[in-house]
Amino acid sequence: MARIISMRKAINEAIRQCMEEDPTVILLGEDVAGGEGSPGADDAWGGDMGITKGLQPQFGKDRVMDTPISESAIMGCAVGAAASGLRPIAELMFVDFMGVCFDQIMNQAAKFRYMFGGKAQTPVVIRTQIGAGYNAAAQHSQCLYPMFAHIPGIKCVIPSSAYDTKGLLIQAVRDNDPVIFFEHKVMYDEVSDDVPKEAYAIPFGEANIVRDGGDITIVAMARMVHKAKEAAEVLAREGIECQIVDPRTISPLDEDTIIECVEETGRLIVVDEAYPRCNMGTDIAALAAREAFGALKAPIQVVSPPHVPVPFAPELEEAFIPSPEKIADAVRKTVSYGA
Amino acid sequence: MARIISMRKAINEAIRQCMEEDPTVILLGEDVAGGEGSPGADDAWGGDMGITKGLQPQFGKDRVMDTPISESAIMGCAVGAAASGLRPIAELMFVDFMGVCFDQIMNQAAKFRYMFGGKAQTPVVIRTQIGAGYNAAAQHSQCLYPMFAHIPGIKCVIPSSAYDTKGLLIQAVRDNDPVIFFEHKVMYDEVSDDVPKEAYAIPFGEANIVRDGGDITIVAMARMVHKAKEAAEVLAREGIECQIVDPRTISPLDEDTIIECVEETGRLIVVDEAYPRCNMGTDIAALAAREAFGALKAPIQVVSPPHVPVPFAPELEEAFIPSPEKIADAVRKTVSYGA
Amino acid sequence: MASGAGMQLSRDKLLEAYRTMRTIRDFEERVHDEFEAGNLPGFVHLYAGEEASAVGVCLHLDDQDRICSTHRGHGHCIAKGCDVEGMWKELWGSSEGLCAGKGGSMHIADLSKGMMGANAIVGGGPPLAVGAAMAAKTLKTGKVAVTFTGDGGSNQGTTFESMNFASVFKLPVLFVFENNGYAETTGSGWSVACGDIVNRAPAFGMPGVQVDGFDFFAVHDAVGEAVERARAGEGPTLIEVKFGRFYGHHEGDNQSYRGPDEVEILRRDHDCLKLFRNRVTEAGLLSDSDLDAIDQETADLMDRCVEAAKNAPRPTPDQLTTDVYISY
Amino acid sequence: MASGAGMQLSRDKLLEAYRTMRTIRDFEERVHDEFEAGNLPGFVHLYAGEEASAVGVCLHLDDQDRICSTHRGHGHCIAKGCDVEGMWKELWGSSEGLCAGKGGSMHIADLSKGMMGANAIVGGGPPLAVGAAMAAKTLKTGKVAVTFTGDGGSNQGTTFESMNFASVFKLPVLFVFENNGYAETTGSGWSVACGDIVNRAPAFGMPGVQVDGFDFFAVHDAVGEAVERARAGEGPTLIEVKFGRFYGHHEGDNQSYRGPDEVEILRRDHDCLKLFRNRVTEAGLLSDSDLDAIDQETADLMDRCVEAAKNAPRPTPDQLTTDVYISY
Ligand SMILES: Cc1ncc(C[n+]2csc(CCOP(=O)(O)OP(=O)(O)O)c2C)c(N)n1
Ligand SMILES: Cc1ncc(C[n+]2csc(CCOP(=O)(O)OP(=O)(O)O)c2C)c(N)n1
Ligand SMILES: [Mg+2]
Ligand SMILES: [Mg+2]
Repeated sequence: MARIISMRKAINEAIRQCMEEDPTVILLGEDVAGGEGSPGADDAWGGDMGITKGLQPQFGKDRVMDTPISESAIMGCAVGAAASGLRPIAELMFVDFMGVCFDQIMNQAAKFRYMFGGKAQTPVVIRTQIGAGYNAAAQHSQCLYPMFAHIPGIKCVIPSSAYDTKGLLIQAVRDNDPVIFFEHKVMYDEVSDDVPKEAYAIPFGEANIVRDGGDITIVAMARMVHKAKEAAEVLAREGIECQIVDPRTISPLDEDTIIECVEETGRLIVVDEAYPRCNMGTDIAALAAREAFGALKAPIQVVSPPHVPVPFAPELEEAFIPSPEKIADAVRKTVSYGA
Repeated sequence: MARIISMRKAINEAIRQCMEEDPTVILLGEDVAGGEGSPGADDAWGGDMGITKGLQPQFGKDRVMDTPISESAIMGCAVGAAASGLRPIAELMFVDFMGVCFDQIMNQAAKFRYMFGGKAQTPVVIRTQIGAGYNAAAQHSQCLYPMFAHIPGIKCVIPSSAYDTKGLLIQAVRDNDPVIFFEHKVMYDEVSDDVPKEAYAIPFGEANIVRDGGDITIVAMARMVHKAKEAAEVLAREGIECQIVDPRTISPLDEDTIIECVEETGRLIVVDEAYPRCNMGTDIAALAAREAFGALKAPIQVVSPPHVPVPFAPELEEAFIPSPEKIADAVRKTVSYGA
Repeated sequence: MASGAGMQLSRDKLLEAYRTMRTIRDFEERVHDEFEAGNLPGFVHLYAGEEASAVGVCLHLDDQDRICSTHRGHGHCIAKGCDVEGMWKELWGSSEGLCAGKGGSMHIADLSKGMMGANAIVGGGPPLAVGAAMAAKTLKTGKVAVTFTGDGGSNQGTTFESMNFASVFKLPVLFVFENNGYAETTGSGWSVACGDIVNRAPAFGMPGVQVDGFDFFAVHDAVGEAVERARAGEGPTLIEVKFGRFYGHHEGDNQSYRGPDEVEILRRDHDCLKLFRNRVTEAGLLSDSDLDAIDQETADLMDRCVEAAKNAPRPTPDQLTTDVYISY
Repeated sequence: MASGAGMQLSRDKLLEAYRTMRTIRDFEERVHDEFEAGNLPGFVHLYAGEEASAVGVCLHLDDQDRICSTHRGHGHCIAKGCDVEGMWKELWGSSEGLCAGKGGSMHIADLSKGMMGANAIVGGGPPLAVGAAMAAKTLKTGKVAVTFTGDGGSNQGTTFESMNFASVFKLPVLFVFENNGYAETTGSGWSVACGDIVNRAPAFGMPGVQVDGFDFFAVHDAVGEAVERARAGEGPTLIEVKFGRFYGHHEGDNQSYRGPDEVEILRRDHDCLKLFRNRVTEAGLLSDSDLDAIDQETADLMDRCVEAAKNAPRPTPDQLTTDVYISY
């Protein structure tokens, strides 16, 4: 029987089950419970979006910790603890804040194993919110995951369904490498689907073919998977069948599946909510232009926002985010190329 | 008559001339003069690589300032001062240190103008060292410029000759937007060429065709331009003529020139010393796969290091850096495609 | 505690102080209403209750002095002289907003007024204020910079660095810590390991002073001295302003982490507007009718502004890509 | 100044302390020579002159206690028990090096010895040590973490944050600031706005102590107390160790920023090895011949190690891509 839960619930459940199964898992971040050092209730918020609510009452303050606003210390604490026997889940409230703590991720966690000749193991998970859609403007709406994918030594997960979210987050916690887990803030409540109750892990580096279709391959991530699906519905009515591929993890990236798909359909567009330069769109387009060139029947389009910060006004933000209409236009252009 | 000077000298001269022509230009960074608060000589180092030597004696301590090791404060000081009437040149000693100060670049400098509705002007220049080649290992050898190119609102300059260095740096200082100026540490002394004595500016967004050739277009940046040239010499003897394009600025990127070149030759490889995922190689490959698809006769190869941190041992570092041999191989493969 | 210099302000200055504090309060109360009514997009953080800080500071500053603000920036904006109608339009996302609708509540700014921006990055402002102070010092303008930071933001590395940096260069900058007891839900007595933020001043070689933030005069006096020192080239000062906020962290906050009756007591006994009124009327400096007139004035102003904002033009899609660069 | 507890160390411990300090000194002097001879790749920063700090600290620690080091990490490595031959091979870039030749001088580490790595990011270590201490606290191991930071690194935001964070959670961690007077060329009296780093302890709600870093016993005693407090769950301590380095910032440094005869005077009057020898022989705890024997031993060790490193296998190109991930 279907058990439909939201991405919000899937995350909470995944963390809860990981903490139940492994006493070395701890959770830390600003207001992840809420109320530390305050006169009123504990677990007041359960994270700024309420995602981790209920975990502190269950696991106690030694395992679920509010922190000062000191992202470098939070990240470093998690990374250093991971290299010392724990499996911390640290929250970077919004990915936009990486600018005050990226060193601990990029130069420490990511490089320990290599720099130390294979001797270190750093099983840390960093959960962070991405994406536009809440009129939160330039410093709370970015995606930025391409910058993380750029760095060798970390893994990057970017789920699009509640099912994937749970399985990938459990895998992230069990994984022995540092993992950055990107959660699109708008999807917490926007996305719900069928999720098993018991714990399960989805392996990294395995793309999911979300929709079948023989005319064109659309690679999309996170919220863009849903925008692509909307576009595909419209296009299907026009007789264009889109195949939609969700890589689920962008580092590692399931190159084989993407290449196979493009070889089947001969056409590719990539939809990426991140800024357009050096993003996953270009990364995947370059992959196809290298490995599936012979099969390509049309130019590869990347549908991304323009090269601008995220604006505040709702009208502008909407124009910023790739829409089903823009995706459909790109598909039509690609499918009709040369015709 | 030729006036051959090194990139090292070109930078020093550009800064000197900018400071002479504009009293609002200041220079700050760790040890940029050297000796502040120490008992011995001032201007002891002139920067950790000696690049800014002689500037403090000429312009005084009010305009050339050593700082504490506080990169966020250094960057913020420069950015805030730029928004308040100065034209600071701040040094981020190695780009690898961006992890402790990126917020001031990415979320402040880059976004002021947009967030503030066009009202801010932030003419700051951040000079920083990139690149491998000195056995400085994982935390002092990275390129990372793709992460900066990803961010809207900043400009990214990455010169390959002393001539370009001087002209682009002067442009950077005169420019009214925030500019990040990437200097490859190995090139300071490795590269010398003919540089006019007087001040001149090279506009941003204008690629340079470094070598003519009809068989294939190689887009390369910074030190890779020289590696590509070496490869081209070898290939010329085999009868393969390479055209080499140096974008000089990667944000803005001279897309038109790149597209035109690819349309001429029908073949493209991109050489990028940065990590392979979401780098300039993929950015430019994606551009061509979108805009010059019809002209392409072969898959687009990107020659980059593997997805690994920069190793210490000389043998490994050499294997990390794209070499003329690897470039030549990629060219041969591309030129013989389908044949 | 007893305020000296502030009480000697001219009648005009006293009126201005009250008018500005009242404007902020009315602005925030109205934002609360409009947000609740679903009229305002985005995240908003209200400054109500903290007005004596912004105004006690900014009354010492002119348009060339600069401030850096936080996510809780409306009060600082108004105190620094930003156009209130422009602010309303900005919150509404209009293209006529102070930032053309691109910034919103968390990025509101007006450089021509010396307001260098709200900042949605906690700890984002202090390094920038250091820069503004560096410009003032280099250009010998005699101007100062002030950065407002919360108790939570006091624990951010960028903030610490900035204090040391400013002190090393003896920059004309004030580090004003608005300690309202909470960073979101987290108590400042817990997150600031040394208890009071003022205890950090010696670590950065600068004088520190703690003031009652409900008392406009206390803030005004302490800041006056610090500004004087800064203008005289004697370097930075740390000022901790202690008080509480009347609303939640942001609109929508359940506030369950707060003590029972906490807000009621604040509003009853620690309202800077009431305290100001009592002080100046008791001292015979201003009359109740002077102040009542201002109350009416600011109430009317809000009505006008909200009306204007509701009818203000919306941004058009082409504006999405403008004003990223000056040239590109 | 007078040292109590340290002087009561067992004969074995005293011999160990001297042997370790001497090993570090010989290591560094030899690195200096080999670098000058062009045998060593990369950047190297020598610890000579500072041995009493690493050893005075690490003598309190076992393999499960953890340290985080800096770019100037050789001394910390040796004091924490890393294999000296493995270190030499690492500096030489051999695949038999402690880090398989991938790390080099600035990234040398051995987690099995509790040495969490040199760190080429100034301020990179403190957050990590906080993490190690968090692990010790959570797992209730009774172990401690120590982070070594320079005077320059004391101004890094990450360092400040870590101190506050550790204090808030009462973590078993020591913040040892090795104040050698310079950050590269920049004087610490200038860059640390409060003069002495120890003055920062109150800002982070922890005790602070300043010690003479040329005096092994002074360091050892102060650290002993701090380690005890940490193990007892009483939280972090800041320790400022004041001394000077015998060499330049890195090899190749012209050192023109230093005072005349500064290094000569250091070597003559402030050599921790000489001071240690005088103290223990005068107190009749060890004899000159005990110590001479160690001198010979460490000299021989260096010869053997350098010979081994010179002949050690080189990495092969396939190793470029190994050990990035455990699985990918
Ligand atoms: C770098 C960063 N970390 C975290 C946040 C999320 N955040 C926004 S406001 C806030 C609390 C700030 O508390 P405080 O500094 O005391 O200011 P107050 O809200 O009380 O005025 C937090 C954690 C942020 N915006 N930026
Ligand atoms: C984040 C960062 N900034 C700057 C540097 C360059 N750098 C390396 S060592 C050093 C000086 C460090 O001084 P100090 O902390 O006093 O340590 P010491 O060298 O004296 O042992 C600097 C500036 C760096 N490696 N990392
Ligand atoms: Mg607060
Ligand atoms: Mg030092």
